[in-house]
Amino acid sequence: MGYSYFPGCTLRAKARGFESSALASARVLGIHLEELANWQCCGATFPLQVDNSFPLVSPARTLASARRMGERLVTLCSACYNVLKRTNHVMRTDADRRDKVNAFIEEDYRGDLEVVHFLEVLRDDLGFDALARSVKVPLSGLAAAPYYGCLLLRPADELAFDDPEAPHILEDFLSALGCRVVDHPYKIECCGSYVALEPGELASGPSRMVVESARARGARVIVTSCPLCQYNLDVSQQGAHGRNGAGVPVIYFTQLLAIALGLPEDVLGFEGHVISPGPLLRSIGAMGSEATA
Amino acid sequence: MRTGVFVCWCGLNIGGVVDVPRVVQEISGYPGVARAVDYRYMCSDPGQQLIKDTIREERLDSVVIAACSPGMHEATFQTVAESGGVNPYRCEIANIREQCSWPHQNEPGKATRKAVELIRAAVEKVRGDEALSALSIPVTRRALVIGAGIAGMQAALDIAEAGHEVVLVERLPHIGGHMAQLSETFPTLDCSQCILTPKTSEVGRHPRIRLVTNSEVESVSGYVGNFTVRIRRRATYVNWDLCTGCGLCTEKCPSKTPSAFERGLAKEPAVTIAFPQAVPHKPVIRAEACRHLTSGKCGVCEKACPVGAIDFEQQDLLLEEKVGAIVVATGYDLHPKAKVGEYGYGVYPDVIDGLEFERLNSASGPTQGEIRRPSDGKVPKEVVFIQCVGSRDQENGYPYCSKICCMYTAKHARLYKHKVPDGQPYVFYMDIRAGGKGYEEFVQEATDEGVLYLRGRVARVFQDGDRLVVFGVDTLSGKKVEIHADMVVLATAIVPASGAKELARTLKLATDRYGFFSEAHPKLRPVESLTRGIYIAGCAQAPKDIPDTVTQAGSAAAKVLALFSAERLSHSPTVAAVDEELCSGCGVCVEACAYDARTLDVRRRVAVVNDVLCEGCGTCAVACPNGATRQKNMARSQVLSMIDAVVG
Amino acid sequence: MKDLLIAVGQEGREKALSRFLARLLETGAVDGLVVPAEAAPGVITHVLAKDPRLVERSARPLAPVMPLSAAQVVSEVVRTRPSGKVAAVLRPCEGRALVELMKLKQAAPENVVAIGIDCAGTYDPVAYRGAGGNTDGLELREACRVCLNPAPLEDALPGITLGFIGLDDSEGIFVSVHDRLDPAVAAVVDELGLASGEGAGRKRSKAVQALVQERQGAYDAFLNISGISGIEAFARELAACTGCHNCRVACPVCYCKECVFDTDTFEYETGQFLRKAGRKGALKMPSETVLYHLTRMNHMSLSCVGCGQCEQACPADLPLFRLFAMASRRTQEIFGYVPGRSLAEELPFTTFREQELEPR
Amino acid sequence: MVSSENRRKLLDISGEDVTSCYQCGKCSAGCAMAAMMDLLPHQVIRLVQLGQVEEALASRTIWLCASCLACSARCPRGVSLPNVMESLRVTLLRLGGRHLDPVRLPADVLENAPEQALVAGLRKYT
Repeated sequence: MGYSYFPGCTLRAKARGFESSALASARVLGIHLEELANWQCCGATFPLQVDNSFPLVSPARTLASARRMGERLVTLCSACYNVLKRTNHVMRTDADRRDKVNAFIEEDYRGDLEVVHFLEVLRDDLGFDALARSVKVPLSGLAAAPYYGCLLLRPADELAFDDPEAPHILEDFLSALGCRVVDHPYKIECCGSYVALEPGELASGPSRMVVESARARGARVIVTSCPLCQYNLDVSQQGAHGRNGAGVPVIYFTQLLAIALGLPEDVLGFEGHVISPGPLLRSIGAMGSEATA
Repeated sequence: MRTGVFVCWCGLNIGGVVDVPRVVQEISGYPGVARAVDYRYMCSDPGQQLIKDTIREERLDSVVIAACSPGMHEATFQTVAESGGVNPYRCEIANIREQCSWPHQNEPGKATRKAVELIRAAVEKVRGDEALSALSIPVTRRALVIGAGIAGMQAALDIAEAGHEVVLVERLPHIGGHMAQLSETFPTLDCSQCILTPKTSEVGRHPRIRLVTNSEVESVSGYVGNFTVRIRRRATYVNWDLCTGCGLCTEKCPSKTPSAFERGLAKEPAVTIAFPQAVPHKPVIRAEACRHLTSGKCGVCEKACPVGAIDFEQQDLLLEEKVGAIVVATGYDLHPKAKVGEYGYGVYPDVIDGLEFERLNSASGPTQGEIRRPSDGKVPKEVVFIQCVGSRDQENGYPYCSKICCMYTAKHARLYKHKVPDGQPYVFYMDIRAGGKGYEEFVQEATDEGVLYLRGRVARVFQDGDRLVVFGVDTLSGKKVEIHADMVVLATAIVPASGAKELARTLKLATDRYGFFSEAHPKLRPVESLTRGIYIAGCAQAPKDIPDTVTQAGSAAAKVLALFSAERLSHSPTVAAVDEELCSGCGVCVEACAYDARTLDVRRRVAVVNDVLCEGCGTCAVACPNGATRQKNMARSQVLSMIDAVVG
Repeated sequence: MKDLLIAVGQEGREKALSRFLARLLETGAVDGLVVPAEAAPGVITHVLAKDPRLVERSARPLAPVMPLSAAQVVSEVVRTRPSGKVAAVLRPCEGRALVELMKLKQAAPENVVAIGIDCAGTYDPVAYRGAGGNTDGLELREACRVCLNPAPLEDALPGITLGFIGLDDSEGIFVSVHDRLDPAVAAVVDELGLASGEGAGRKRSKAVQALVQERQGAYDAFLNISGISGIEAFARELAACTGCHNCRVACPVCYCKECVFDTDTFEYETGQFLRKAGRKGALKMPSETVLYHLTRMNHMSLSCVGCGQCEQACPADLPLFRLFAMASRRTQEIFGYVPGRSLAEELPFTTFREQELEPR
Repeated sequence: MVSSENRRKLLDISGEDVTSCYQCGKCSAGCAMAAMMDLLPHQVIRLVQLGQVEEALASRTIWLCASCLACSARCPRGVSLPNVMESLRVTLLRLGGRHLDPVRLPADVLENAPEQALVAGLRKYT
């Protein structure tokens, strides 16, 4: 299984563990991810102005160069997935904007690339059954709450990722790893996103609701695929539950995957968490006691 | 050839744009025109008199009326021509309103020229018109009513009472439709069964109503006055002639599955009579639930039956009926559960729809009329009612208003309050549409009784422990509202009954984009379909409440009775005809005909027209390569001279 | 499909074919055979043969002229329901035209055993006759030079296909037997004990493909250079039309018992003629010749098989084949319709599909 | 003052014709940020319908919208509210102002927030 692969900025900086755990897992699973040459930032948010196509330039350039490498481009980060897939939709369906953007990047790209999320690769190409068979360290007993946020699900007609009101791909994934899935109603609610930059911790309200809804239902870990969700949910627990206190760690789905595949702990990259996942994972025997946390 | 041309001003509709006197002047000299006159309103009594007088004075043999669309007044003017002594099929209409003055109102000069050309073409056409006489067809004075809900029953009773036989076909084993499921009815809160059972039992015992339940119409052929209908009566596996309706079989049956009549809120045996007042009061075996029919085992009912009525070998029965008119009253269904994900409809047991709430309320329902929620049987203390679920939602449902939800939600909230006085009903609404006798007062009483109305839609419903969290809004206060409820009742959209699309195909009836049957005219012919002899009643046409349904059903019956009042019907003679000398028998016309009015005589190798099925649309004449088919009074030579008259 | 091979001896290909055809009559597998025959040197005509000896002697299944489309001949013989079974030797264009006529109920399929045969192209029959049946120095007709169907469409009718394109006499004649071929006829073929023709079949297919590819360019160029566009140009091309209606008589898919142009529809009164003349200053006589061709095009372009018989029949040498090819290519493309491809394929104008006119 | 011209200006930016909104409030009912907003989303849309854009522009709501699309996903009238919110933000930003000064971001945010947050935030706020 070969794909071109777009890491995105955050995975090369604050969310290194997301990428390292994913790449290591992909290798073990026989999924070949070939990094795009000369990729650039997708812009982190899809532009909602129709009178300005400039913000589409960067993602469109990425798509055009990915198209030269193959037919499918894989992303890990929810935001990159959202921006690239929506841009691709514009390039496929909106002739005016397509021409404008193509003229600027000197390409003739027509949206004939398929942007897929790594979760979709695991589900559709590898198969969750096959994934379950590859598990070396079953995470049985780990009560894990999936958290989708917005960027994977909406707009549903463009992304067609999962049922926008009742998604289940993360649940199926977690089940395959042997987790006990904790369903909770806030899994599709927004974490506050970039409002995190606003002074006064405005985004922490929604994030706290998400964490609380998972925690109250017995979740011991929250699983996401978005660095910004990870940050917002994690930071919202500062103080109240305290560092290493009763908080619920928020981790990337690929980190759980790497653990379940029995990969060395140095690929996990659990640095910089407010609520460290280490103690929890050690307590269930999923991580050795010397691991860095 | 002496043609009179009558140009109508239609007040300012035509006269305000077209220079009528000039038109009259120009057309006066056209070959064959004996006289041209204008009048302010040609359709008025004096206008009609003018036509008749002119026919006599000028000894006219044909007339051209330049006025509005023939759809509007062709019949009027044909009658006038006939009473003046001109064959009605030598009366032609030049449409100088819809096709001239209206679309060209900013170009009066050109409009005037076009009016002249249109009239010239009509004069050319009338020149070639034959004097025809209407075709006469016999009428079978017997009606078919499809669907035995309140609409179908009412129509059947009205027709039968007037002395004609009715075949009443119902898909379910019993009659009564959705009304049989309702607990009380608005705005009077009288018991639905109490007002329904007099009707069902009257239908059941009426000597002129042939009740065919557990059956569906499979095919329809023929035409107004002369339909042949094939009906499939599905096997009931119970010989109803022997069955006494004692109910022993249903008591003994060990296979219990969810009941459709109870909307899945209760289970019923595989051999069942849906509800105590059911007519006919005879059980059917639901094959998919029956152990004997699925696995060959069991057979308890057969042993229990004291009269030996159980018949596992029973087969479907095909019946053929001849009828003269058809009333379609197939009713409605509710918006499918799978489509309202954000409310957890179909996922959370305590999120139910309006009909489920009716069953909870009903004395014969699963809770004997006590309001107990499905999940755990507890009496809910906080109940949220949500209106417009799927209705007025072009993006995720249907853009139309389902019309009855405002009223039945008010009824639900009030009934709940009556039964659970310390409970709190909330109603999320967008607008309250309570136009109807006593309706607004009914809704006002709901608020008086403590129902809290919140103006806004709900975004999400989710389960939290044993409660349901409702994310709503009250747009009047501008506040987001969160309610922790014990039960949520959705007023889901009314959609056409399942199978309506297939029936429409069988009957060759048009449906609107949602699948409701289309009426011939939304205002003036609301119960007629576009096919003569087929009428529509009740929710098959659009969502409506019981009074409107009964009214429309009566109206459909009246139309049927009007049709039956004559021995024979007349049919327009302007149909297609085949010149057998020219016909090559290629059959292209047979394929082209939308009305099944053409067949191929294989032996003589020529096409044949069934006059009474022919609607005179002309498609066959166009499809026929060499003019072997011609349209009476629309011959090729007529068309060519009409074209010449326009371009020349 | 079963692929076989008829060996060709000293007597040559045409005789080998004739013997094969005669065999069908001899065994009584069919009641008659429609085949070209030589009436006099250079004079070819279709015959409905009953006597196998006559077939062996004078049948010319490979005659390089087509005075009349066999489709018309067959239609005349088998218009009514079965009362006899007729085999017919059909060039690809003739076979395709026959399928169209069958759709229009002008020939009963159950009466026909189609014997499709590869076509090397045909010459103008008058010139051929003039040369006494000698083709030296003659040029194939234009329709044949750009023909994209030199081989029969084997699936169209359940018959036999005889092929020789790409095969020389020493290799024999390729025979393909349809799975649903009439059992009586199939039995005759079985009795002959023919060798397998798989190798020859492959060779022939390749040769057919190459030939079509070669002609595709010629065909496109032919349509492009014509450059006829718009009603004026169209009328100009047809200006020399004398209104003889020979094209209609020669057209294999023009099937009306009596043409609308022969009916009183176009019998104008003198006054009408004068009015028409008055409108334009002068009226070309005979009148309505352009309308006649447009009407024929309207009726027939979907079924047009490109045989060029219209042009061959025209005494005024109008470029009718070219005009019809231009129109029919467009209309047939719109509906994705290939005339004569299959009996099951409905005529586009007898069916309605919601998206049928949307660009594909 | 009611102004249709203001409404049309926003339409050019957002591509969203808000006239179809019938104020059912489903957007507000499901908005995760509503608790912090001074105007609920449907009220902002109402102001835009009326062309009373000044009031909408002065509202905190437009900066609190996180473009999560929960509203537009469920809107019965197909209005993309996030586009409208963006058009309001852009109206102010294109005047040269910025809502957020990067250099004044708290140190812990600059240190810990993922790059995605900074890029997205600066795109929306400057």
